[in-house]
Amino acid sequence: MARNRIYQEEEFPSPLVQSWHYFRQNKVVMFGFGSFVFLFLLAIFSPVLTPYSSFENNLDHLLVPPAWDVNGDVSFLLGTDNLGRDMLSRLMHGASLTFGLSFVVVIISLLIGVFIGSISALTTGIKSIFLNHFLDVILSIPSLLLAIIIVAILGPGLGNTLWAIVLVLIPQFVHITKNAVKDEFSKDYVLASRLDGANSFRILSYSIFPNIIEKIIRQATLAQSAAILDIAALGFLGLGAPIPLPEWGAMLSNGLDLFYIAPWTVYLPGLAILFSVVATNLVGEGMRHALKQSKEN
Amino acid sequence: MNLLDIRNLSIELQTTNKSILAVDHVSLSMKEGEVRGLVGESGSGKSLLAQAIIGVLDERWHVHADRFHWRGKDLLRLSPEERKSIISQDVAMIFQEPMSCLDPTTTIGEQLAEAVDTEQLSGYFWQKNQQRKSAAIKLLHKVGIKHHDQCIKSYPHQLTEALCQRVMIAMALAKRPMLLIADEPTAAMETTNQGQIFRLLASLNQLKNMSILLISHDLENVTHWTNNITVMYSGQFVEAGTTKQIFTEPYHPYTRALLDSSPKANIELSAKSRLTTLPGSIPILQHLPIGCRLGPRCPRAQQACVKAPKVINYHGHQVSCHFSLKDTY
Amino acid sequence: MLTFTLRRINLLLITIFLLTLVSFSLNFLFPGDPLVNLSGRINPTPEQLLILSEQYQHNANFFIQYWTYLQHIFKGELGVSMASRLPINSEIINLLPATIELSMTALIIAMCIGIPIGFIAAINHKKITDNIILTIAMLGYSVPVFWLALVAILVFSIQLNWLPSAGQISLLYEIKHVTGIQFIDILLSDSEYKWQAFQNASSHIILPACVVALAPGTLFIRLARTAMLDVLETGYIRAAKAKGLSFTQIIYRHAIRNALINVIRHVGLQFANLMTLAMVTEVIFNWPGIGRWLIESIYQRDYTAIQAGLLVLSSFIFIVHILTDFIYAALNPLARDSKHGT
Amino acid sequence: MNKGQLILSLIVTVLLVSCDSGNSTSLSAKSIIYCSEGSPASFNPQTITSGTSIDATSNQLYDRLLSFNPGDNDIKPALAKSWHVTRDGKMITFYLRKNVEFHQTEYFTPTRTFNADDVLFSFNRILDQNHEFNSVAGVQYPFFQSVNFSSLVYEVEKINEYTVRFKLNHSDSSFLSNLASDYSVIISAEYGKQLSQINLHHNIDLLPIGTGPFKLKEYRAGSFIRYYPHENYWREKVKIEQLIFDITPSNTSRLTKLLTGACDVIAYPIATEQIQKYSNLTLDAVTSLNVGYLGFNTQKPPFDNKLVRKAIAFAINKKAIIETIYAGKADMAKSILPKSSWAYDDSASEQVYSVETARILLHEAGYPNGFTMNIWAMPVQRAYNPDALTMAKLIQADLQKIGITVKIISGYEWEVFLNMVRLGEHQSVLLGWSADHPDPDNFLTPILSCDSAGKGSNNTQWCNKDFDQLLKDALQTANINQRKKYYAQALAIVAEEVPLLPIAHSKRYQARSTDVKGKLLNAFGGIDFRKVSKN
Repeated sequence: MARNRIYQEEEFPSPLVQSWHYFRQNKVVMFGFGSFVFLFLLAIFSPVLTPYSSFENNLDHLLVPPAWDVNGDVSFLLGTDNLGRDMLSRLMHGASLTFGLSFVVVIISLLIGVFIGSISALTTGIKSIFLNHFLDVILSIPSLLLAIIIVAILGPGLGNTLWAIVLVLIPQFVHITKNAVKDEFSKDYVLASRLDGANSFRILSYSIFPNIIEKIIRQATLAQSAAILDIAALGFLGLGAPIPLPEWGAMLSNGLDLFYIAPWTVYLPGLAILFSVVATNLVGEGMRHALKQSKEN
Repeated sequence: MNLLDIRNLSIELQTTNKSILAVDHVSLSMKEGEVRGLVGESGSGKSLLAQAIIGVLDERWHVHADRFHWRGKDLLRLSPEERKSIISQDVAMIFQEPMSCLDPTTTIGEQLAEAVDTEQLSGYFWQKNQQRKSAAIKLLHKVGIKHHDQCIKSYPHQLTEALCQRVMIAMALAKRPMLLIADEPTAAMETTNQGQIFRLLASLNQLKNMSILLISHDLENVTHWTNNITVMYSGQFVEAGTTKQIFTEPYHPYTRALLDSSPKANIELSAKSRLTTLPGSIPILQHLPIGCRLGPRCPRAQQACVKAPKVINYHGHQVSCHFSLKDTY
Repeated sequence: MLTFTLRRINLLLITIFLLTLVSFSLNFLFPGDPLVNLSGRINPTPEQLLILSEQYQHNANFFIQYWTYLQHIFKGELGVSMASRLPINSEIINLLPATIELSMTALIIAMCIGIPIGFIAAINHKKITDNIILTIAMLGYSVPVFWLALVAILVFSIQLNWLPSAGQISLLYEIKHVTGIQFIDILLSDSEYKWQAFQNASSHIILPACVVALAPGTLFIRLARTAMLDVLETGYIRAAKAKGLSFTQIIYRHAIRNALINVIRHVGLQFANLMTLAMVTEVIFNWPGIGRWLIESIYQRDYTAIQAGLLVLSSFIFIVHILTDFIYAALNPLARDSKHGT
Repeated sequence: MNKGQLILSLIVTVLLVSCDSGNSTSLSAKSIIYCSEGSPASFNPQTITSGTSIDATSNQLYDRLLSFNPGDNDIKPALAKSWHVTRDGKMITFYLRKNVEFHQTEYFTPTRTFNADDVLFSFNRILDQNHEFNSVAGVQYPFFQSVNFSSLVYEVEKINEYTVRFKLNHSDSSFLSNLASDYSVIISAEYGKQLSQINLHHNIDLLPIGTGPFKLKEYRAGSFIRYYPHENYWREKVKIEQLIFDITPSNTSRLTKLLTGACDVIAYPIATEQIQKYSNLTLDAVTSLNVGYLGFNTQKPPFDNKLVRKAIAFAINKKAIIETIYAGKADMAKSILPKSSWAYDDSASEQVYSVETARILLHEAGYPNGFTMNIWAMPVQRAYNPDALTMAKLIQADLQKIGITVKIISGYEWEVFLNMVRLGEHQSVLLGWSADHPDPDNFLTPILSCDSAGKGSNNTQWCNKDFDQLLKDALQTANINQRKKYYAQALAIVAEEVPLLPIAHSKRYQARSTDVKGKLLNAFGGIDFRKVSKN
């Protein structure tokens, strides 16, 4: 008997599309996402876009205040620092250092962390107990302290800072992947495909990853805001980016001595960090919200 | 006089882009000393209805009714606070999963004592604590828990499900309610425990003349313990009548189908034959059919079913169907 | 409760063991000769090195070396600082209390302000108050702490001149170092300016503690909000409503306690974060704590100090971790009895 | 509920804070807090050269036999009432002041007043290799080594209780100035004896006993020094009850502390123009004989090559540095000697800025493609270099133009930095020198002589016999014109060899609250709180 379709046709979009649908609905989150994309593009194209070199000293224009100040100069929109370098150019260049590198750092640690995490989720017994405890220990050490220790071992410098932050972030990804994979593994659909004869690797790649990818992406946004703050903090403490590089934290610490004469050298990098972290957090927050909603319905 | 008289109660769920009518014009009435069963598949809005009566739905749910009388008082004319105080004074409810309805961080004794009505206590405030405690112990005795000492000191997770349900009943009894709403009180219980709980409820009904609204998805089980039954389907009123009427001469195709699907009720069923079931499943809230919601599944459905049927009363046996089975008997 | 305690103590021991192992392996990871690093001198004499090599069994195998290292740690010998040439354990004893004072004050501020605000937000879920609180919380944990500290100094110290900008107490007051926790020391001292000193110390701790508290505080807002929302949706709250308790009664008797328990579970994890913030804040506020000392040790390449600082700080964090577990267990009957600790 | 108690106690605390009573102002009126830029390495100026340590110790804790007259920098009596120099300049007799008391502290109670034994003890410690206090805890005497004190002084002789005689191997025209400098302090022989009995010799430099206006009450490393006045001080009594050195290495923190009133006086202020805008603050400036320079480690390649050093000298735009770092307020250095020194030679040729010449020289030296080097930038502010880090950045940019990549090293604590530089860890270093007395020898000998190379203040490790000989010759004659000639020749050698590149001579600045009265800064040496008072 041919049955009429009485219910409206149900279209079930994939989880990611569904999340994106919910994600798009929140205006604030979309603003954050826009800022995130803006920063991302800035990070890639800043060398082409900067009006001035961010290293060249311009000794004729020392400590010019931002353009809106009475003494400001329109050609230096955000003013200059104590060596006459254009703040705008430096901040733009800084976007690729602080923000861009944090992105790279997160990607690297995500790949390594997810790999270790999924392997460790499949192991049991003494190995997994040891790994658990070891992760607990690493997670109990403050991330900045850990990064500082690693920088102390490797020596200061931007590259070493990045490796340190990668190493710090890996355990978090391992932790979240391991828990997520374990949770999924205990679910019935995994049992079903196991009964179908799928091996662990197949289950991981076909059944589990599509279901935990959102969790991992969310952790990645958290990790990125932490990475931005850590890169900046290490730069601020003088352990990160070497001197002429306009990393935002390092710029801020450079401006420290000028705090009372040229406050913009302190405010602007700080605001830049704040802006990028807020953008990242908004994206993460929106993603969390979208996930929650798509789960509820 | 009717204890409770509800006409055309609707419950709407307000979501971001649309509103869903989860309970659609349901009427319900209760007499004093009556045990009424409220039956329907899971998701048919029974629990919602109960929670709407007791007033514990949160603000996402909007409740309307044409009439909402409690012992002759029109509750709709009262302010929410007054309504709440009257209801909470006279109506008590026990929930599906007793374990999750007890605060896990507070001892049973404290939670019981909290439920004891202050007005029932006499004496000075320093005596009250002691009185509360003894009242709590008495309540435990009433529901058949004899080892009250241990029970009072326990936390909910240390007790069994059945004990928790007894505690819930004890708590419900603390106010000496006129009406007890039992929302699937035996949902996750062993059969032996189920019997105990039902017997306890029955004895309460007989000894204290307490009305009980027994909510269940199991029509057959309910018939043992109730005088009257109301059947719901997908948020709509289906049929109401005495247990006998419903059990022997159901007028609504849905009730018929429910009975047919139960091997015990279906005495004529020949051995090894199939149980009759309705095709399809209960619709999800987002995609409710218009008119009679049973329509798409109903074996007797016709074009008229796209309109919601009116309730027809045959000597107290109410049915809501365009093509009732009355004539087939 | 006994099994719970034993499990926690077991966990603590294993963790401390792993921490010492990490710290010990730093010996080999740090640049430079481990013995020279231990000597606390830039150019130690061969005799000194020989003595050290003897003390730390440097020529023996790995396990014996580790064992001697452990023995030294349990004797409280953490080596000599290269920068100040003082024994590190005495430096840490001097500095750690200041850090404890700052971080604990910050923790208390963060909890006392963050948790109630989170509850308020949850109670006003999806209303304007909730949105405002959420926005502030979002900004709060996005602010880089060093920048916040600078702005706080500029506003509250320089422009408004309300609060001092640096140090634990004005150096005018001569307080004897007994416990290292300034407030206790002041109360123990017999200075004629005791109460002025107390006020002074209080005014000194407010600004750094608030700066440290901001990010964890906003996290507590979010945690408390989520916990409260979860609790408000549970069956027992509905049951309590059905019982006829008023909204305030429900909040005070049932909701707060259950939500609080869920928040406290996270305090331990937040504490590590808080310590990180405290380290940076100590630098800016000239707080004589272990964080500032540790960061300065990195500038000096004072590896022995870094190693010891890592060990002490992480153990401290872990002990706080375990303590919050105990508090959680004391409040939550479920956790106490469960055979498998969380 | 304990949360309620917590909130209550917080409120109480806040209330307590807000109702600050007036009593504390009386305490602050009797105390001076000086925000210094670093920790002292030792409490005995004999053993150090860093200005930070001198500031913290020399004038506060100790007296010298002689001192400088603040007005004209003439030598005037101090612990020595008067002195007599023989005609050949080889014997100097000091007649000592009576009834000068040493500090009485928790760790030492003097039983006698200052006498000749203390002078002998103080100087024999430096001179006599076998003296029991000579190498306590591995100390050295960098200043005395740099002026070759032990080969100069043949003997210190006690004539009677209050008379001592210095016998010199040869005459030395800077000898009296050296004795008046901040390093030549008098320490207590009796204290030394006490320490040697309890076998705690190293305490002599850690728990100081002197005759100065203040005595040490408490020192917390890296944090603060608390001094109490010396009750029985032989000169005018000190007017304050406490002197506190608040050790604040961060420039911004020091200024912040001054602005918030946490400090009364701060060393080496930044944002000097800004300070002048505040009515309750004053900015002191004193002309100080100093030079800020870029020193090359002449023992390490590529700076063992004269041409490389010269190339760098040509490549650095000193004028830009003066404008940027010193806000144009310093003199560009032609040579090591500042204009105000009497040996200053105006005719000497000026170092020009020429990138082209630099490139050619670099090519000649065999580095056509440049190389990578490090610059150690001193971590503290000094008069001669208020911001070494920024200066290093400018030099970094300058040298980039001739293909040299510069790594800037900073962050070390001051004393550690000096120590590392002394050990020759650096390739080049931004440092400087403040004169301890007006004699030009005090510029040349400490920073460039062979004797101070590697152990004293000569961080270039440069040793040139001809140069040393000229300095020695200059010291042995009392004829000013003759000396000028010798120094001009010596400076010519320096200009040719370029072991260091002099950059600027600047004033020393200090900012204080207007409440603080009295002169604090001297043209030479450290800060002096003896006459300070507060309203």
